[in-house]
Amino acid sequence: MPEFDLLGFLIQWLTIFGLYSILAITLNLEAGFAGLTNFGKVVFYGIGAYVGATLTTYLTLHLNNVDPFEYPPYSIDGIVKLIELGGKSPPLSIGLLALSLIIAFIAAGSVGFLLTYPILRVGPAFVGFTLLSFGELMRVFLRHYEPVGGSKGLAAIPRPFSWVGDPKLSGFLFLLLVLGLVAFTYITMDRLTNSPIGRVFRAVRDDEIAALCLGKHVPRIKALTLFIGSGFSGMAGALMAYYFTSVNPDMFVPAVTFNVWAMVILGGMGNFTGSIIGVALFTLVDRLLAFITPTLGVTAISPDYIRWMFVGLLIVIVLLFMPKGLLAERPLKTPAADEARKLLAEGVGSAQHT
Amino acid sequence: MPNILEVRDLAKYFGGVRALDGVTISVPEKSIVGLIGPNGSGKTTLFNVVTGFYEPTRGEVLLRDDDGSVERIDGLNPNEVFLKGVVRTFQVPRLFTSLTVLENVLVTPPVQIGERVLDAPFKSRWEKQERELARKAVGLLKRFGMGDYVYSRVTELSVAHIKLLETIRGLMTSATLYLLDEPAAGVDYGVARELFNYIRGLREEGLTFFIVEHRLDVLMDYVDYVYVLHNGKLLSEGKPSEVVNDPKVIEAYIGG
Amino acid sequence: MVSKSIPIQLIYLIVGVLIGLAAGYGVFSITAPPPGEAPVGEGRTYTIGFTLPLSGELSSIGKIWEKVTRLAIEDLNNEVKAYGLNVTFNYEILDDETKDDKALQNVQTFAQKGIKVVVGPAASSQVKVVKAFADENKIVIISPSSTSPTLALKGDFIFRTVGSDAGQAKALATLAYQEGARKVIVFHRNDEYGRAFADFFINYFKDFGGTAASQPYQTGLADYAAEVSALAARVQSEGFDAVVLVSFDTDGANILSHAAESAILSGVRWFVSEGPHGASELLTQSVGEFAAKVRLYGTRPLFIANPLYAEFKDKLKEKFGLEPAVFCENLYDAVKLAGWAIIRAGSYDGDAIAGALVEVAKTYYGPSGWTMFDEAGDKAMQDYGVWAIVKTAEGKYEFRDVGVYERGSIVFIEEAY
Amino acid sequence: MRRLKMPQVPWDVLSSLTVMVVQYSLLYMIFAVPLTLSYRTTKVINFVHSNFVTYGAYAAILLNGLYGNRNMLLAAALAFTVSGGIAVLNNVAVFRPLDKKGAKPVALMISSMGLWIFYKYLLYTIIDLATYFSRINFVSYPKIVYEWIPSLSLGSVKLSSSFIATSLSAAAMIAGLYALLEKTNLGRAMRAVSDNPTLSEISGIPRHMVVNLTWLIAGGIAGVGGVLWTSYAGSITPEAGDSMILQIFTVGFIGGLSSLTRTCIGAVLVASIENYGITLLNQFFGVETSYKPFLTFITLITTLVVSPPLGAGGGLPYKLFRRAGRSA
Repeated sequence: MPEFDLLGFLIQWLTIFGLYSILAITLNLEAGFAGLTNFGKVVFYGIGAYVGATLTTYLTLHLNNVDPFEYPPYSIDGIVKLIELGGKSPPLSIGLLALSLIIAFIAAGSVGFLLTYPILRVGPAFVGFTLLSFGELMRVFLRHYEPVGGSKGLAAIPRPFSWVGDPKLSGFLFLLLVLGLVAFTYITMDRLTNSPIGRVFRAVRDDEIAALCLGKHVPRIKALTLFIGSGFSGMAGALMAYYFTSVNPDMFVPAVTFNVWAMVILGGMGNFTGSIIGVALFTLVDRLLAFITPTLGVTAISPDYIRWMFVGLLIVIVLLFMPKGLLAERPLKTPAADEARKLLAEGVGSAQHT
Repeated sequence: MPNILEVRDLAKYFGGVRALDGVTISVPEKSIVGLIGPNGSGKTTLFNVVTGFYEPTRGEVLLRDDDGSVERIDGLNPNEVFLKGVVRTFQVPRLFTSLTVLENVLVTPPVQIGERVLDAPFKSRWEKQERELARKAVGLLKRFGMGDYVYSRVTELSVAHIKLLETIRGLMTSATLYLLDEPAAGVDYGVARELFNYIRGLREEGLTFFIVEHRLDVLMDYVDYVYVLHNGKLLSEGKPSEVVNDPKVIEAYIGG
Repeated sequence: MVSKSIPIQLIYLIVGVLIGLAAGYGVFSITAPPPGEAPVGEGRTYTIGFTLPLSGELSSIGKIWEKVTRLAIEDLNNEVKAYGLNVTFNYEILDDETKDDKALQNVQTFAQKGIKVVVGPAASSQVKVVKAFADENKIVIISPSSTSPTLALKGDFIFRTVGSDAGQAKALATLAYQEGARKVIVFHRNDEYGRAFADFFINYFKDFGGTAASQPYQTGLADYAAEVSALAARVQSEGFDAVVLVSFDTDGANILSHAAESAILSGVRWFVSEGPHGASELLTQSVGEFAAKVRLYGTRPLFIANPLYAEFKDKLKEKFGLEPAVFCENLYDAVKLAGWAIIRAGSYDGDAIAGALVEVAKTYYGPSGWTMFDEAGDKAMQDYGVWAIVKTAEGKYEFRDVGVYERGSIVFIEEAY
Repeated sequence: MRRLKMPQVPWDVLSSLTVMVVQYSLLYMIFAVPLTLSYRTTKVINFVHSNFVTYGAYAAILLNGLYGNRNMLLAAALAFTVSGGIAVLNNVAVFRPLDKKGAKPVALMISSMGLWIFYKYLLYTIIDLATYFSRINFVSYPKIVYEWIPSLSLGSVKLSSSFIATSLSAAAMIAGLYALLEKTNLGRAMRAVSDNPTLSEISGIPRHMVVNLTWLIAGGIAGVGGVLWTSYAGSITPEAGDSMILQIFTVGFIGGLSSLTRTCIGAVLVASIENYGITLLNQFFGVETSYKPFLTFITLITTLVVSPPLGAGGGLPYKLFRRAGRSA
């Protein structure tokens, strides 16, 4: 008698949790710390996914001496070839993974960097709308762009660990990779924000005009933030392509962005741990709902609509009654406070200025 | 005494509105110069043009460097003007509300290793500099009597301290010219005098101040020279005592 | 130096995750329904998983499918009882929102519960996302409606109880050519379904000796008036004698409604794919009159004059008051096949069930006709019927199947217009 | 001499296309003018605006589907009440409390996004229930044919009854708003609040009442727009408002979210670019009509880059490309 597959559940949940965590942490860097209301998060996720998918499929074919232009990976012949060839050689799989991650970072980051230009001209409240509409523009473009499959998208993307054989083990290895990337993202962002540049991020968020008048190159800081945030989102996107083994334009709808926003707002703007908790709660509830809803037997209304209504209300309620979220923003941690405390305790102050 | 700042025939039109129309002003080094005028006379627009918010429609803004060379700064961006050594404050104070007083001051210094993105994640690279800056900042805060507020949020400060803090932020750099937009607005008389005493003290140390102020009772006791703007044009200029008695000024203030 | 706080935060995180897990597992173990296979008394109970588009783009069809599912499971259980087998089938329906990631999540959920047979998902893009997981974990996926040619792959766990678009495109091309169209414009959805269908259609139509051009339109718009207007401009300036519409239900209904107001488009013939069939919005007076004027015919996967289909249609009407929408009969047969394959397999194991499914399908005949699979696991013999919108005696409009595609030509069994 | 064969846009296509462009212009006007109106008074970037349209449309649809109503005035009255009511409710329950707590405009926008999601799925749930009980498919509903409204034929040009209704409504809206804003005390108060909220409060204008009234009017007009939509669109889905949100905002942005006149010009511009643009591109350059959203997005992004909405929370005073020759 088959039992509940707890291990499978954990692997699957934590993988999704990991992918969303990267998005939430970077969104928190952009929106929570630097004040960029990025409603186009899905753009960078999508770019990463397409970069990962395109590189892996084309190169898998090419390096196995199949001409990817004769058997394009979006055609049935290409897919048959990909299933035949993909995921057989460990060094090739790992190499493609590494390459995809790097290129996805650069590609998504660069687009983020360039998108700073239109949003400089509009006030903070309009940044969201500009990026949102760019996301839709990207989707229309992808549907028409044949080399990445157009409306078909790309399928049968070889997974990086499928050479292991056992699906559980390869899933576990992939999970470790995802969680490793989450840890890397978390530590990088945590260190970035608890440093002088983190102080500048917060200053720009609080008052970008004052920051500009204090000599901070605000456009560069915004571009940098979007570059970093988008780059990491791109890496999450590349991993997502491997996880789903298929990408198509309609995966990258604004709903993804809104989900991430709800997670970040619930967890607390300006607190990365909060974001992770927000993601964990959301993804876990989603998973549990999948187990619970069939037993309710409700067919007149869709539980999914109720879930989204709840998400919408949650955003409003958190903003109204708990604007800081579950975990409030923590004060900046740099050695300055510590040094100041020492000085004040000693009662010595050197009044030097040049 | 050479001029640190010269504004020559400066004009700024917004559509048909002539916010500034041919203004010429010079601010000598190590002086306190006042700029007064009724509401809407173009004082803040002048500051905004000098600090790079707006490009002037006509005219030029010249700034003298440390080494004595003169440079045009109109058309530069605000952050670039700041890096040339011009600090401004705002009529409505603009502090970073989520940061502590100490951190507000620490944002200012321009060349921080920890603000470079590749160095920021590695604390060891910037910790030494950060500690040095912190010592300097605490020193400054103590000197202006704000030693007790080092860890306070700026939202907890009094209006006077907020005004003071905006000025102190500038002192973390080697800036030499301060443009203060109504430093004494909303501050009671005693505190306002205290603030201007500090300004006078800083002037002795070699700084230059160019101040927009409505509270003439305080201002006139401290400035060396006053310009009066009216409808975007210079109405009068001179020593405080001369200006106060200028009939044109009196008429503009009462009639305007 | 690493900031000391990071490990502490990570520990918090890990502890939090573990607590969450424990809570989740607790909740689950209380609410968990019986797993895929459980002995009940002396008999056995099997659960078949369903991932259906109850919300999202295909929701209007998905809602009807849900009813069909319930009907099919009931019939299956009665049939099994009649054979004297002590087996009961349960079903679990999950909504996949017509979204790819949700479909995968649903299949994973079923897998974690030990369910090895899943019916659905609806769209080809969803099937693609599910495929790798299904193959690796040996979950049998039976999609009643995925028609993309890029999923015709051998030796996988994906089965489709509907013929590929290629077959229908040929039937539609035959219909159009036989009805006298020589120069047609294919107005189609700009998605995988629309593009593939249009390509097939154009190839077949050219083989017959006609000429065809294509005009894709963007999906997900609020209204298609501008697209229809551009179509009219092309029809007028290039002199097409027929329009072939390849669409889903909502967009198809919208387009036909606007076309009904255009003098140009009312002057050419219209041929339609299976998508709009069954859409209640088409049964309005203006579209009905338009259909009669342009002698609108559509094709759809159907084995016409099939008593089982008639019976199925009546049962659905009687039980739920519904007309079958597109692919309902394919879904019904998918459920039946899944049930019999589980019984035949002998062991509850993906490989065995997949093998048994192929065997069962060879001898099964249902509302959708013969269900035999080809080597790629797709329906080998799909029959196509011709539908039309006809006026009833009461002055209302209804869909009626008026012809059949047989041995390379269309045979009309009824005069529609 | 052989004549080069150029595809041409035939005259009757052009005339019906023009009728369509005019209709879309008027519809976009009715959708976008209230957006501008509400933004300039309240400074909230209101995503719920697309819900106003959809709820208006579904008020008419449910009235038609469940009770067989074919009277457009009744539908419009209900739609005005529903959408206007939602707008006022939003303000009272969410925007004003947030504003009182000193939330930034960005927080208001995010909360409107949350409300948008909420209302969208609330409508889906309502429709699900209505479908469940009435067995009528409300998820995709055919165009409603209203009674009493005539259609006209001017030669070969046919003006549908929907076109007549839309023109009359647009004219009524413009006249009504003009009279309201220019001739009444309330209108002057609305303009005063939008010019300077703090000052107007000091000078004794009941700001909250004015803001609530603005929301009522803005939501209500958008809701009536939804009713007009049900008489025009080939079929209506609960995504109707959302699929037009980018067009509506583009129109609003062209108007700088401040000028009603410019918003109307924006409506004409967007409707023309979309419809003439894609037909011409399709006819003469063979561009597939599925590229149509591209045109809208490019219009939007061009507007944001070239002429960002003024007073829109202040862009950065930063000049990426400066005049050359700055050193003295």
